[in-house]
Amino acid sequence: MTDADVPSPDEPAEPTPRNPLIEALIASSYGVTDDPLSGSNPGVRVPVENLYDLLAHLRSEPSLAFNCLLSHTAVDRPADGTIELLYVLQSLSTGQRLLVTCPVNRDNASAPTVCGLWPIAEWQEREVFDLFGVTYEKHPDLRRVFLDDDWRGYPLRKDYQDDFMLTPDEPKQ
Amino acid sequence: MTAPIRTLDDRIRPSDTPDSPLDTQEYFINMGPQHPATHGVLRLMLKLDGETIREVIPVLGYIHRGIEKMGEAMTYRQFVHLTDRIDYLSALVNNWVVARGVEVATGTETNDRIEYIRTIFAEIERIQSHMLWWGVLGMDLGAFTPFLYGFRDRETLTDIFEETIGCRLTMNYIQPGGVMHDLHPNFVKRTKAALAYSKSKLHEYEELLSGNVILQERTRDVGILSAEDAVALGVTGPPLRASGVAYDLRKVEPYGVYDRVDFRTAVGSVGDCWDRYWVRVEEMRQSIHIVEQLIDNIPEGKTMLMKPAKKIVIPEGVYYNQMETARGILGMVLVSDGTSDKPYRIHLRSPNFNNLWALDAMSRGGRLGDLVANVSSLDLVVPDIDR
Amino acid sequence: MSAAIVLLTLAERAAASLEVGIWGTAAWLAVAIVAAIGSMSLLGMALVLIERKVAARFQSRLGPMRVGPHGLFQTVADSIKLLIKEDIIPEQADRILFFLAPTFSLIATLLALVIVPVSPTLHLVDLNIGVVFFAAVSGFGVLGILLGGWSSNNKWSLLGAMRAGAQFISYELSLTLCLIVAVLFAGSLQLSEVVASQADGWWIWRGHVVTIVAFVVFIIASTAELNRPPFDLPEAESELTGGFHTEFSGLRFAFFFLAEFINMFVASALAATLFLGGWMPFQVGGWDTFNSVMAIIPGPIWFAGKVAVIIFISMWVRWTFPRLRVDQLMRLEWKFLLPIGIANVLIAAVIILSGLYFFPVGN
Amino acid sequence: MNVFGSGPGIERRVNVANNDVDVIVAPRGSSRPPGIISWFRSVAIAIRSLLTGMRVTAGYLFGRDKVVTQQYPENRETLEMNERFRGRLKLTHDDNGYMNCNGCKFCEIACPNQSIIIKDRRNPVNDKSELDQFIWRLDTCTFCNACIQVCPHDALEWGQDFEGAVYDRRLLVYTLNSYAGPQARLIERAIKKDEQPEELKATIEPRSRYGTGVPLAGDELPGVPALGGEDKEST
Repeated sequence: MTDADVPSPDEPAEPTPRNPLIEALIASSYGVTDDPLSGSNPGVRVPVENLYDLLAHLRSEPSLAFNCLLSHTAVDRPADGTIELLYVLQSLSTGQRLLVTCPVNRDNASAPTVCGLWPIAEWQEREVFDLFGVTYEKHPDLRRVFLDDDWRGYPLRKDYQDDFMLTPDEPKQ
Repeated sequence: MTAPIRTLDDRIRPSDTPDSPLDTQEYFINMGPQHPATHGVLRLMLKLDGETIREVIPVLGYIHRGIEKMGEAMTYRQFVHLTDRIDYLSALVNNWVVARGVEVATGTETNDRIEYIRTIFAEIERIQSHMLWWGVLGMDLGAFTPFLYGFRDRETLTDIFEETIGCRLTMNYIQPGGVMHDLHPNFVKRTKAALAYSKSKLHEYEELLSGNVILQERTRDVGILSAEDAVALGVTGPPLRASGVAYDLRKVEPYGVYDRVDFRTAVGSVGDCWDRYWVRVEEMRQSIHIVEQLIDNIPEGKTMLMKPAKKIVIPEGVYYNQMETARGILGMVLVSDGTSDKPYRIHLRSPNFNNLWALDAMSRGGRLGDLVANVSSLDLVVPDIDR
Repeated sequence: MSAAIVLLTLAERAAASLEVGIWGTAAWLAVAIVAAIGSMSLLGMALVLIERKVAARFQSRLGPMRVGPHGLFQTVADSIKLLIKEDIIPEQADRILFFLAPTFSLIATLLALVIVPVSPTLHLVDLNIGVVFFAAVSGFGVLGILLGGWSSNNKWSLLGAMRAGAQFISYELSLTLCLIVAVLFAGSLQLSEVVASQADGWWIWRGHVVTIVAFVVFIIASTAELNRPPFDLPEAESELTGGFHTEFSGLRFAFFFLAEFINMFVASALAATLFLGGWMPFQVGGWDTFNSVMAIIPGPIWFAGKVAVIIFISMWVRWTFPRLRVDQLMRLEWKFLLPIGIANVLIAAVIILSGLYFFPVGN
Repeated sequence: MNVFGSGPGIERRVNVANNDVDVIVAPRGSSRPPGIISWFRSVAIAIRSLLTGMRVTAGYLFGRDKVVTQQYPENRETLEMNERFRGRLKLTHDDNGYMNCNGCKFCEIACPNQSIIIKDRRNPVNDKSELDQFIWRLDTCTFCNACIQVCPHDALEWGQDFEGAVYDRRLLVYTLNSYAGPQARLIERAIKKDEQPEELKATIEPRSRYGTGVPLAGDELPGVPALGGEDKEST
């Protein structure tokens, strides 16, 4: 349900949205902003409160039909104190692609699971949990996927330290 | 609020009401990490009821090398050689994904010669990957001879790589801004000979395995994956096309010079092992057809447009690009902070990791032998799953 | 092989007569046992080498090439390796059964081997119920595999053993029905008489389609009995990592291995004896000149040639086909081979009663 | 039972993601019509498919010259690697036997695995930086060709030697250069311009293959004596 004809009052003036899809999303009620950093792909940023609703909308709206969650990953940004969750959505019927970025608090990283929308998210979210420590609410099977169950820490966080990590300048023993 | 963090022990519990008319007991059995049919170190926890499969729980991490973390400490050019080692049977396409990601992000235009060379090599690699898969499928189904035939015929194609690149498997050939070496003077001749050889062997494959009644019995209506399930489970590549979704990036989002060649996308209609088998065999034929169209028309030009020793700094942003490997869509998320010549974060959307989880949906209710056929028909490369 | 059988025969005669005294008999028996073991291992090793070489050629390889000229002594080296390997018994295994299982397997093979008629003189034991004996003893071999799978305390092994049980019991039926066809034609259960009855021509072409069908079904069923591809479900290395012998190593594994290959020889020898005339030369009733030319070639060579052809076909099939699934295997037996076998026995009976086969003699 | 056969696929045109795509659909065969004749036919097709497969394998058994196996250690003399084959890393030398490397460390920077460790020194004669030790770690090298690609002096190349297996992993870390001293180009220029060529040549010092002070390069390990300085094997 894109409410393109009902402009939100608190909508900041976007400098030339690149894509009618993004325009429509920004105009909708999910608090979506355009992601200027998403390269050649259309990308949006969404607060975590509206994440599930937005993704559900993207999945179910027939004109969008993002029926394939190609990839779900995260980017650790310690400077901002956030971990950005990144959803790469692809529609196999329209061929459109959309990058959805959602920053979550780094210290208490948690997001709603989207397993119900795309079953593959179950394992992609497990990977993000394993490597970034983002916990997913109502996830059916939240456990580590690559590392051992008793592994400490989340290796892809920028501040991760381990006994056997190498520094690039020092040849390993 | 947050879901409880679980362990593998929580996961392996017999179901309360076994779905069987007889008074049977379910049991768990470890298939792998050292098992002949799992091609490496894939571990599957199987919940079995007799020979019938109730659930397949993949357990990963036996070859997790943290390539994404290692990539954060390497320059873009250095990172390319690590991608050889994820899906080693599609090493060149993996290289290409990184190369194109960097080229798109820095706005570098490549010339036709580079794109021709890349496309030809990618297709030759697809053929050799499928040949190896064909042999391995034969071995998994109990026929050892196809295994050796597949490996034997693949040699003629890896010889092409060795002549031009110097390596046979992990090649580090396609680089940001071009390719590492120009073509060897014998390349065209050797490739044509190898393609003619492969064609004759494909006919033999048909006779030896495709038409065989036992193979047909083992693959038809086994491991059916419907189109809806395949899309929802993020399955890509030949398994997705075998389910009837003709989604091939080479057609839908052409890269390289795929938009200049004529080829057909092989698709299935049911999504069983037979369709997956046939789609791959047909892809070998189509790939030969693609290379045949390109091999005589390679234009002249430089093969490396960026100075190898020069730093590559990418403007800040999140870049995503994807390509069709022999196993599915390989995507790369490249995050740059705009200052360093190293990626801030690099994520590889590996086709095998996403295809693997369809195994449970395919195999439930089947026999142990069907599971082996399913694993084989997905053509999993375990280092690509674990990265 | 044949020399060893002669020795064994002599030892048996000596033991029976006891004329050389108790120590002499014991010495003879020791020689006979060594000869038996030696001949069995030699036969097994030769078959393994042949299998590897033939398989290699099917797969455009060379096969073993390192030990001896063209790898002639490869299996000898392998046997020595297996003999001196550590004998691993899993901690949780049932030790007694684990020890018995490979022994049972080998004993069953040994028992079946003694009734094989190589030539009129080289016939170790000519039981008057030879065919029944074979059927009984080949059933005994399953016990070794079942025990092996059970005693290993390994789920893969158990799965393999259960598959073996189901498979062998099923295919035993077809095998026995084919034996019955041969017995009906020959009119005797004694193997020497079965061979003698084919003096005017082998049953495979004297008995119309019936014996051909029986022969083919016999080959299929015996391949399943021998647990060779495409019916190698009990071991199925790509499914069960080795099946019933997953946990066996060293000498115990060698026993299973040896038993499997000698069984192949025994089954081929039986097929040659029952349907291809055993050591009988190729004879056509009434064509005396032709028959006398054929008779110049000695019996053991005829026998060896026939066995070699059957073993070759078995290898050819093994290195070409994929494996069946377990339910398909059962379907093949109960829905195809068994009905065909029963119908075949009935038709055979009708043919024999009406004397419709070629060159009926003495009936 | 189906009527089998893996014939050619069915060609069709479908619309995927707003593109018209030519597809070729996998053949499914047709299910067997009821009746005993079709049953026999399907059995005949099945048997024929098995015999076709057996013909293929028999073709290899009886066909001549189908063996592709090479007898490797025996064919060492005739074995030729491709010219671009990536064997062991080598330093190139000019016609007089002087190396082309000047220790500029481009390769060390380009190496993704820190497999190259370069120690340089300052030449007292011409006061230029030059190579002291070029230490290559074969054990961590991935043969990615990056060092050769970036080398500005073409001082590195791949050897054709692929038999790198050793029993002691310390043997895998060694010094590539046999001497420490100025680059070939500098010696040549010194000779041409007559700028103390003999003094320059006199600064050349031999470098042993092992025992270089780099961890693992032939050093003493607990309970294991150090390797000697001489070559343990040919390059």
